[in-house]
This record gives sequence, structure tokens and C-alpha cells, in this order.
Amino acid sequence: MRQEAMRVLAHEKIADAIFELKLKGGMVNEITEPGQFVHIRVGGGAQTVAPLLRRPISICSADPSSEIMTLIYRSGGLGTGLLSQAVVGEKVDVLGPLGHGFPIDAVPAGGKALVIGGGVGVPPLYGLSQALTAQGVQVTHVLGFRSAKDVFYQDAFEKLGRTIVMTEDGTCGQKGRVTDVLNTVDFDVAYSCGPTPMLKALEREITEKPLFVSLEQRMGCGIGACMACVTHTTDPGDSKGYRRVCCDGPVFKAREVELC
Amino acid sequence: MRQEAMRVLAHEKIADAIFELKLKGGMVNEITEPGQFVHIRVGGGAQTVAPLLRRPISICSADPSSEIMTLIYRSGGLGTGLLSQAVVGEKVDVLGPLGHGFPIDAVPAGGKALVIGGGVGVPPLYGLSQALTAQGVQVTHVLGFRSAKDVFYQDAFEKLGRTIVMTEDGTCGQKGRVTDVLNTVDFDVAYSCGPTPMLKALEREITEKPLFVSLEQRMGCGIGACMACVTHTTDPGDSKGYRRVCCDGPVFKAREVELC
Amino acid sequence: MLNVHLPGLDLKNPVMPASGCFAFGKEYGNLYDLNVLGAVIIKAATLESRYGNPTPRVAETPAGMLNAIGLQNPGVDKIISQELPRLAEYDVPVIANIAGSEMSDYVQTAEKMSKQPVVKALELNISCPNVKHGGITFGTVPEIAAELTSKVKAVSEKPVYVKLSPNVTDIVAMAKAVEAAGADGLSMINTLLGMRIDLKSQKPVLSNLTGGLSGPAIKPVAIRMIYEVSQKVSIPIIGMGGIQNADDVIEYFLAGASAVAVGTANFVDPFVCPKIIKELPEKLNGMGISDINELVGRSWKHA
Amino acid sequence: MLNVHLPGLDLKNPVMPASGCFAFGKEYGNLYDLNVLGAVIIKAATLESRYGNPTPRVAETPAGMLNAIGLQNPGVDKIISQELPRLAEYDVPVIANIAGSEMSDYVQTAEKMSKQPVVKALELNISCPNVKHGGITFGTVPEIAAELTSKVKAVSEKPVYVKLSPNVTDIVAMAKAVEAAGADGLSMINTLLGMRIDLKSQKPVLSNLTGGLSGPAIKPVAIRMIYEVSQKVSIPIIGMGGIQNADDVIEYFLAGASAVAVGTANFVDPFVCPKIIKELPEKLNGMGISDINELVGRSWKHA
Ligand SMILES: Cc1cc2nc3c(=O)[nH]c(=O)nc-3n(C[C@H](O)[C@H](O)[C@H](O)COP(=O)(O)OP(=O)(O)OC[C@H]3O[C@@H](n4cnc5c(N)ncnc54)[C@H](O)[C@@H]3O)c2cc1C
Ligand SMILES: Cc1cc2nc3c(=O)[nH]c(=O)nc-3n(C[C@H](O)[C@H](O)[C@H](O)COP(=O)(O)OP(=O)(O)OC[C@H]3O[C@@H](n4cnc5c(N)ncnc54)[C@H](O)[C@@H]3O)c2cc1C
Ligand SMILES: Cc1cc2nc3c(=O)[nH]c(=O)nc-3n(C[C@H](O)[C@H](O)[C@H](O)COP(=O)(O)O)c2cc1C
Ligand SMILES: Cc1cc2nc3c(=O)[nH]c(=O)nc-3n(C[C@H](O)[C@H](O)[C@H](O)COP(=O)(O)O)c2cc1C
Ligand code: FES
Ligand code: FES
Repeated sequence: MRQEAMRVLAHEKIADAIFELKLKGGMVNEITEPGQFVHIRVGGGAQTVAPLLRRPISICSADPSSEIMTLIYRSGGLGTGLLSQAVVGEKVDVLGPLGHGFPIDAVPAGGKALVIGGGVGVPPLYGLSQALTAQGVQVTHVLGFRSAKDVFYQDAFEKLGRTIVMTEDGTCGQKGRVTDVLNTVDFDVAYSCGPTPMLKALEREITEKPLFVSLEQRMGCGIGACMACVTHTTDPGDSKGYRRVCCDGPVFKAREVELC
Repeated sequence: MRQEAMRVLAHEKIADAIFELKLKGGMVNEITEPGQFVHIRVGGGAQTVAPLLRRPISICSADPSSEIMTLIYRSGGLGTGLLSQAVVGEKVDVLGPLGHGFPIDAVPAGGKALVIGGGVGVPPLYGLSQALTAQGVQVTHVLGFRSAKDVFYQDAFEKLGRTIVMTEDGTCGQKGRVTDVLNTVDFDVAYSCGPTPMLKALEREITEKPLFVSLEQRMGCGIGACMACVTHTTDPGDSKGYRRVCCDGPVFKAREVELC
Repeated sequence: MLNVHLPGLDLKNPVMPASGCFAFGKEYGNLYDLNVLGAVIIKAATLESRYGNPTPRVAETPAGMLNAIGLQNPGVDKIISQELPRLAEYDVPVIANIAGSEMSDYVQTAEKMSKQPVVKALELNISCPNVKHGGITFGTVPEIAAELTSKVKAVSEKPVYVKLSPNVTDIVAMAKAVEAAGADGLSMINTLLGMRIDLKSQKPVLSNLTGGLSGPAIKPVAIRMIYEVSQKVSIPIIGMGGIQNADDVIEYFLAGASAVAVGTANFVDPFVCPKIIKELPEKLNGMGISDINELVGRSWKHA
Repeated sequence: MLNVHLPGLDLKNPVMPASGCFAFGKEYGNLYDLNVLGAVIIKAATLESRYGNPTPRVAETPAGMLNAIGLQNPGVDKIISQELPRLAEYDVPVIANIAGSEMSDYVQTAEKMSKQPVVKALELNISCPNVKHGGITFGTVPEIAAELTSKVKAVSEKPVYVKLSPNVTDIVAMAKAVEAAGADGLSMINTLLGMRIDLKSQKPVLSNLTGGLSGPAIKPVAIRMIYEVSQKVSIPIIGMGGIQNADDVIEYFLAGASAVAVGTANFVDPFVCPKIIKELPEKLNGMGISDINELVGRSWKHA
């Protein structure tokens, strides 16, 4: 983990309010798992007081050889709105890599993985799928979006494996939700990231096979010190009774913790 | 008076921590007197909360035909530090022109003016001298700086008239203070802008001839509504008893108000 | 959609400049037509004219500012003769902010002001932190605030809104005390007491030493207090503290305010009040709200 | 130049992380050598373990943040057995923050903590706004704060610093009450009580509804309170609230603090404490100061 002024190599709008940001820096060498995230200070400068807090963003993909990582984020509030104005060449204050990502070795050799994403939960799954396919795992993607204008990275996922895009209004791919098509896919292990209701549905549906979910939670420090991001463990006998999303997660085994 | 997003045409460091900023916009047409100022919101954007307040900066010179005004400011604190990072093409949120400037018709036709500036009080005197010389007034400039590294616009002033530069350490021009050379100059009317101790000394020394001084004061609104910038009138019989630097000034007749 | 009815006040919209941040409307009136405003709260009037504190009177802080103007004003009589006639030309209710050092000052000033036709309500400033005597103490002791409120109510021909100080342990107790004493409404909040020290001079920046903290920095404190008080009183609240845009106005309504005042933001953007008034209908439409009054207290009403 | 001596505390420098913003030092200890710090104030310990409040527990505000962690901690015994041994490996004094719901909780927790050799002082948190019972009331009534202080003093083997709440009408009265009751020092300030409402859900952002406001936004309030209190008490003050850099530290010293704690800024920049400690000597040199203790209270001493 380090704090680094990373350089913006590319910054592009790739869907409605969705930006793809490529950052270069030595931190990329420290990334160990897909699904880790970074904590970004927007606005920079020692005097910045608004936005005050860092913003957690998943690492979408990373290439240690070129020291480049890709982030994909939705610009909505104060921090992401300002971030979206960062121009090529600018430095961005990044803390990372943070947290524990998806365990790719949970899939048996030659096995099959199901990767399920929703909205801005999709980005970290791209790096996950890259890592899985690189290990010879056959990956099926089920990606849910609200509408055609929100869809991104469809081609990129298709290059890695079968990709089913679902939209709520049917304007792209199939109409419906990710859970509608789960029974059409054969898999050994499932991985997911997306809105809490989606994760809850998946935890109800996928009970026979391993499922890993990545959670979101409001954060302070991002490194485990402030206790902002905790969630209860489901096991009442757990010695701590809680997990911190920022450092014990953001990826957890299904039903290990309460979805927040 | 208007609020305008003015475009940065040029932005250059011209002395130690001193920047010359050229802004373009329709506001320039409303400037009526040298010595007026503008109130700049740094950082911009509806969400900016730091720096929260606008920064008052004198108009150094203005050219209505090209709609360009020049400002010269010292970068020191939070606001001017951020302003100094503005790049060509960027828009700056400017409120102005504000206040009452130097009365150039106080000098009799064919008369002589003495213009005395200190540090970042020098900028508005340049526009003043331009206006005076354009009227056929013969202008002598006495400009005080701390040291050679702080001196700016010496050539520009020399083109308009005799220019005596004083530095405290003697590294440029003569060693000493502006008040040291006043008795060497013949003039009908004196105008000044600079640090309060300098203005106080001038008010003591120049008592026989008209003297106008431009004041600085911490401001809130900049337009006369908040009462942040007041100073007492010296005349105890004055019906209000105070003047607002932002709208009754910043230029006052010597000894009309208490120097703050 | 934006109409709001409060004691004494029929407002075409709930947005008004806050006291002390708009003087008597002349300067901002040169910039835009004051008729767009819901009301104008004028600068504090005292019985006699006041010069206020020595300068510096303002200092910037992170997301806020400190002021120690010290209630500079020409005195109630001059305000009535010189300032109100200009405001009377607009179709905008005036709320007159009243301050004093002694109870009798308040009472006399309030009596005079309340007789003016253009003045539709009084705002009793029991909370100005920048006057040396009186002022602040009125606003921190419930019994004294209540006594002052009932004395002013006894002479006022117009509804009386009491402006509360946030510098208290128990804001609900203050609110209930002045409500029981007859207040028709509340204004919340005045400034938090703060200080900034200059590193060069090693002295407080403000010549008055302390000043009142305003601006976005204090918004969370104001929202919390309005949320608490609005559930415990049945008189309306004019909310203020750090409002910069239409979203902030909506947050105040959700907390429990029935109208809002905008102070410091006028200095940041002199057109902020008309901008907010223009933005509001669009925001409400986006929320599916047809009447802004529906929002009052929603954060706790549907809890 | 930076050495500071306070009751129980021999500090190589006056900069320490604030309670609750640094847990028990493990996470930041992975980032840098904790030996650079003046001291470490650990997260509040309660008698029993606490999970704290439901999430969301934090919200951002202009130049600040709200938190309602709710004193999550594993309880005093586990802190002693699992956390203190790691801290004992450093050459850094530990200040143990103590909280509770009942006086007896405080007393028992304080007694246990004060017996630990690595713990050099206690910080009595009578001001946490995020616990439902006790907590806040201890910090708003001088008599209760005094009673608690003397009870804890009676059992503590180490000096006791009392951490004051800013949510009071009269901070000087609070400070004098705990000083009279035997407090060895003060910590000022804890968070201001605030709230933020989410426009989409129309509900408070924090599940606890209100939270404690920290960060640069509150610095002017803290400076004002320390300025006032330091002139009226003779025990030292650990100052905190919005400190982000060495200039802020100097401002706190000028106001009257004898040491400082850095809270929220650790989240913004995890290396902020070592950075400040590194910057300080240079800043002091620039001011011609050879001993930081000379700055304590300068803003009023030379007034
Ligand atoms: C581990 C993790 C990974 C994430 N990865 C991505 C990603 O790859 N792409 C992406 O678009 N978004 C991602 N998010 C969500 C992202 O952090 C928020 O959208 C973002 O913080 C909102 O900031 P803002 O400035 O737009 O909003 P503001 O409204 O200004 O935010 C105010 C505060 O609330 C916090 N906040 C608001 N929404 C969320 C949220 N959904 N989760 C956590 N904190 C929130 C902000 O961090 C900030 O502290 C991730 C969140 C987490 C916890
Ligand atoms: C009418 C007028 C004209 C001016 N013209 C010029 C000019 O042409 N060139 C120039 O370099 N400077 C000028 N100044 C001074 C300039 O306004 C300050 O240097 C500037 O506001 C400092 O801002 P900052 O962000 O650097 O400092 P900060 O320390 O961040 O400022 C904090 C607050 O204090 C105020 N402040 C600090 N110093 C001053 C000051 N000297 N006067 C008024 N307010 C101050 C700021 O406006 C701000 O509100 C003028 C001031 C006035 C009143
Ligand atoms: C410069 C200034 C002057 C003020 N004068 C008064 C006043 O005369 N009477 C009063 O009741 N409040 C006064 N206030 C307080 C404001 O009316 C308002 O309550 C406070 O500033 C919070 O709102 P804001 O954050 O939008 O500024 C003043 C505030 C400022 C900044
Ligand atoms: C997330 C968080 C948790 C906190 N927990 C505690 C605590 O357990 N005990 C305590 O006395 N203060 C606690 N505080 C208050 C801080 O110690 C400090 O007094 C306050 O945040 C002001 O300093 P700052 O502005 O530098 O953060 C907490 C603050 C934050 C932000
Ligand atoms: S964000 Fe601080 S512990 Fe997770
Ligand atoms: S700055 Fe507001 S009256 Fe002059």
C-alpha cells in the first residue's frame, strides 16, 4: 500500500456519466488480486477541504509491465464530478491498492466461473475475468445495466468469454435482471459486484456453489482504522462479530457478512 | 457592475511571487476610472467552498477596444495561490468593476502629477498614469519595493514619465523609502496606493497639495452591503461617520478617512 | 409551487436574504430586481446608531467566514426614514431584524419597526455574538429569552420571529421557551462563535477577537438543530446557515424549515438568491413535488 | 525544539493522532514508523465490547465530516491483552481514551487502563455525541463532569485529561469544573453535533441520525474555545479540531494549546502526522522560535 501522485494517461467518457481513467505509477506493481480498490483524493493540494474525504474506486484492470491501472467510475456527486475534469498529464493523489479482492484460485483447474455485475459494480469484474481466463478458467459474464446508454465494456467482456447483457428496459441485450438468466449458465464458482439488492438476490439464489460478493460501504480512512465501513458477520459465534469492508473486504464469501 | 466569466488571455510571473493576469470580457467596457477594482472568485464552480470569499484585486490597466484588462497580484495565501495556477483559456469568475477610483481631472490642464506606489499598491497606478498622460498631464512616478526581485513594470512606467524606483535594500534604483525623494519632485496633485504605513507618512508630508490615497481593507461582499470594510471619517461632524472602502472608496481624499 | 404562508408573511417563494448580508437592499437592488425575492430580512436595527467594531471585521475560514461587524446601523429612526421608503417600492415583505443591549432597547426598537406598513414581521436577534453587552446572553438563557420575547410581543403590531443562537447546550429548551413566551416563529441559526489567529501577528485576525462563523461549514449544525427543534415546536422555522443552492434549500425543508434565508453566499455570488429561486421549481419537479410545503419536516415525519 | 512536557507525558513532539481516528495504531503502523509520533491516543475503550451504530456511520460535509461510529471497540480487557502489547514495542506514550454509559463503567475502565505501563495518561471522553445513554450528558453538565472526573481521578494511577464537548453554552464553566475536580489536563474539542439529510432518501444520511462534525470546518470553534479556556485554567490543553498542517498546529499553540491531536486529516492523508512533525521545525525557524513551548497562549499573553 502506498500513497502516490499518479499520472493521468487517458480519461474518457465511455457511457452516460461513466468515465474510464487510466493512471500510471509504481503502485500498480503492488496490486495482488482483482477486486482491490484505490482511495482517491480529488482536487489535490494540501489545502483541499472540499471534497474532504477520499473516494473509493475499484481497480478495473492493471498492467504491471506498463505500470498502468484502469478505473471506471460514475460521475455523480461532488468528488467524482471534479475527478471527471482531470486532464491527461495531471497528477491524481491515489492511496492503494487497498483491501482483499476476489480469490481466483477458488475455481478448480479447468473449471468454469460465472461473473455477475451490475452498473458500476461491473468494472472490477473485468480484471477478475482477465485473471481467470489467463488461468484457463472458462468465464461467463452476466452484466446488468439500467438502459443501453449505461452499458460499457460489452466488447471487452465478450473477448474474454460468453457475455449476457441485461437491461432493465430492454434497450440493449435482454430485458430483465441478472438473476433471470442464472439457471442458463453452468459454473463452479460465482463472483459478483453490484448494488446490494442484486447481491442479496444472488445470495438467495446461489446457495449450492461458492459465491463471492464485493460490497460497497461509506468509508473514512479506507485502511481499517476508523470503523466507518463495518458490517456484521452472520455467524453469531464469530469472535469479532464484524468485518471492515475496506480491509477485510471488499470481497467476502457469500453470507459471511450482512449485506449493507 | 456585472459578474462575468472572463477568459484568461495571458498569465505570467513578472517578479518574485508577482503575477500579471490579462482577462478578456465585456466588463472592461464598464470601467470608468483608474483605481477601480474587481472581486475574483477563485476555484470557481457552484460547489467551491474554499476559498469561500472573493479576492479584491485592483485593475492595473484596461483597454475597452480589445475588452482586455490587466491585473497584477501577489500570490501568497490560499486564494491568490490557486489563482496563480489559472491557465490561458480558462474562465475566471469576476465581479466588477467596483468602487471609485482616482479622480484624474483633479489635475489642472497642463499640470503635473506625482504618483507614489508601494509593492502591490503599484498596479492601479499604472492605469492612472496612462490616463493622466493621455490628458497631457506630466507624471512623475515614485515606486517603492522591498528588493530588486520584487520590482515590476519599471520600464512600462518609464515610458509614461520620470520614474524613481526605491528599494529598501538598495538592490534596484535608490536605497530608501518613497518619502525620501518627495521633495525632489514638483507636482500639483499626488496620488498614492500602497501599504498603510506609507500612506500615513504621505498624509503627514503632503499637506499643501491635493493627495488621493487608495486603501485596502478585508472585504466580504465588495459592493457595500456587509459593512466589513468600513473606516471612520476624520470629520466628527460627518453625518454617517464612516465610509465603506469597497464602494465609497477605495480611493479617498487624504485625511478624509482614518487609514486602516 | 413555491408559495409559502407564515405568520404575517405571504411569500411568493421561501427564499430571502439573511439579516446583515444584504444591508437594506440598495446594493443588491442595483444588481437585480428585488421583486423576485420571497422577502428581505434587513440588517439589525438598534435604537441608536452604531458604528460597530473596529476592523478587521471579517476573516475567511475553511468553507466559512467569521464576522464581527458589531451591528453597525444608522439606528431605527433613520432606517425608517431613509431605508424603508425605498423597500416599500417593491412588492416584497420586509422582515426587520431587531437588536439591542438592554431589554428596553429591544422593546422600543421593535415597537417603532412594527408600526411600519412595509415591515411584515420582526426578527428578534437575541443571538448576535458580536456585541459586548446583552445580545449573546439573551440568546443563551431560556428564561431571559422568554422574557424578552413576551415584552416585544406585547408592543409589536406584527408577528415576532425569534432568531436563536446555536451556541447553546440545549437548543430545544431555548426554542420551547420562546414559543411559550409567544414567538410566532423561529429563525435558525445565527452564527457559531469562532476565532482565527493570524500566524504573522500572532493575534486574533478580528479586532473583536472572536466572530460569528457562517457559511457552508455550519450547515450540518443548523440542519441538526432544525431537525431537533421542528419536532418539538409548532411554530414555523426560517432556516439558515451555509445555504448555497437549491439542494441546500431542500435539505433545510426536509429537516423542518418552512422558509430559508441566504447569508454568506450573497458575498460569494451576488446573484445567488435569484439563481436559487430559479432552480427550485426544476428541482422540485425532479422530485415529483408540486408544492414545496410538502417537504417541511419530511426527514422525520416519515421516519 | 519540539519537546513538550505535560503531566505524565514526556513528548518528543506535541503531535499525536486523535482518538478514534487511528484505532490502536496497527494500520498506520503499517504505513510508517509510529516512533516519530509525540504520542498515540487510542480509540475509546469501554468496559464491555461494543459494536457501535449501524451504518452508514460517516458522511461528508463542506470542509468536514460527520461520524457516528458509536464507540465500537473490543472492550478494555481485549484492548489490554491484544492491542497494548503491540504499542508497547514502540517508544511512544499511549494515551487511553475512556468512555462509558454509567459512571461505574468509566471508573472500572479507567482503573484497568491506568495500570498498564504503556499507558501514560487517560483521556476521559465525556463528550462523545454518538452514544445514546450517558456520554453526552456527562459532557454538558459541569457538576456531572466534575463528579465523574473526581471518581476517575480517585482510581487512576495516571494523570487524567478530560476531553470536553463543544456543544455547550459555556465551555469555560465546564473546563473550570473539571479542573477543580482534579483533572490534570484538557482535550479540546470533541466533535460538534451535526446532521446531513440525503435528498434522495429524504432521510438523515447517518443511520444514527446525528453525528459528530470534525475536520477543518470546526477549527474556528476549537480555536475560540481554547483561547477562552486557556486563559481561565492552569492545566494544559491538548488542542484538536481540523488540524491539517504545521500552520494549524502553530495556530493552536498561539490560542493556548500545549500539544495537539490530529483526527480527520489522517483519513485525507494517512501520512499527515509525520508530515506535520517534519514541517514544524522549519516553520518555527521561520518564525524565529527555538522552542515550541514559547508559543503557548501567545495570542493572548501579549495582548
Ligand atoms: C470498495 C468500493 C469500490 C467502489 N468502486 C467503484 C467503481 O469502481 N466505480 C464507481 O463508479 N463507483 C465505485 N464505488 C462507489 C464510489 O465510491 C462512490 O460512487 C463515490 O464515492 C461517490 O462519490 P461522489 O463524489 O460522486 O459523491 P458524494 O455524494 O459527493 O459523496 C459523498 C460521500 O459519500 C460517499 N459515497 C457516496 N456514494 C457512495 C457509495 N456508493 N459507496 C461508498 N461511498 C459512497 C463518498 O465516498 C463521499 O465520502 C466504490 C465504492 C466502494 C466502497
Ligand atoms: C481594493 C483592493 C485592491 C487590491 N488590489 C490588489 C492588487 O492589485 N494586487 C495585489 O496583489 N493585491 C491587491 N489587494 C490585496 C489582495 O486583495 C490580497 O492580497 C488578497 O485578498 C489576499 O488573498 P490570499 O488568498 O492571498 O490570502 P488569504 O490569506 O487566503 O486571504 C484570506 C482572506 O483575507 C483577505 N485578505 C488578506 N490580505 C488582504 C489584504 N491585504 N487586503 C484585503 N483583504 C485581504 C482575503 O481577501 C481573504 O478574504 C487589494 C486589496 C483591496 C482591498
Ligand atoms: C457579515 C454578516 C453580518 C450579519 N449580520 C447580522 C445581523 O445584523 N443580524 C442577524 O440577526 N444576523 C446577522 N448575521 C447572521 C446571518 O443572518 C445568518 O444567520 C448567518 O450568517 C448564517 O447564515 P449563512 O451561513 O447563510 O451566512 C450576519 C452574518 C454575516 C456573515
Ligand atoms: C471517525 C471518528 C471517530 C472518533 N472517535 C472518537 C473516540 O472514540 N473518542 C474520542 O474521544 N473522540 C473521537 N473522535 C473525535 C476526535 O478524536 C477529535 O476530537 C475530533 O474528530 C476533532 O478533531 P479532527 O477535526 O482533527 O478530526 C472521533 C472522530 C472521528 C472523525
Ligand atoms: S474505512 Fe476506515 S475502517 Fe474501513
Ligand atoms: S466589503 Fe461589504 S461593505 Fe464593503
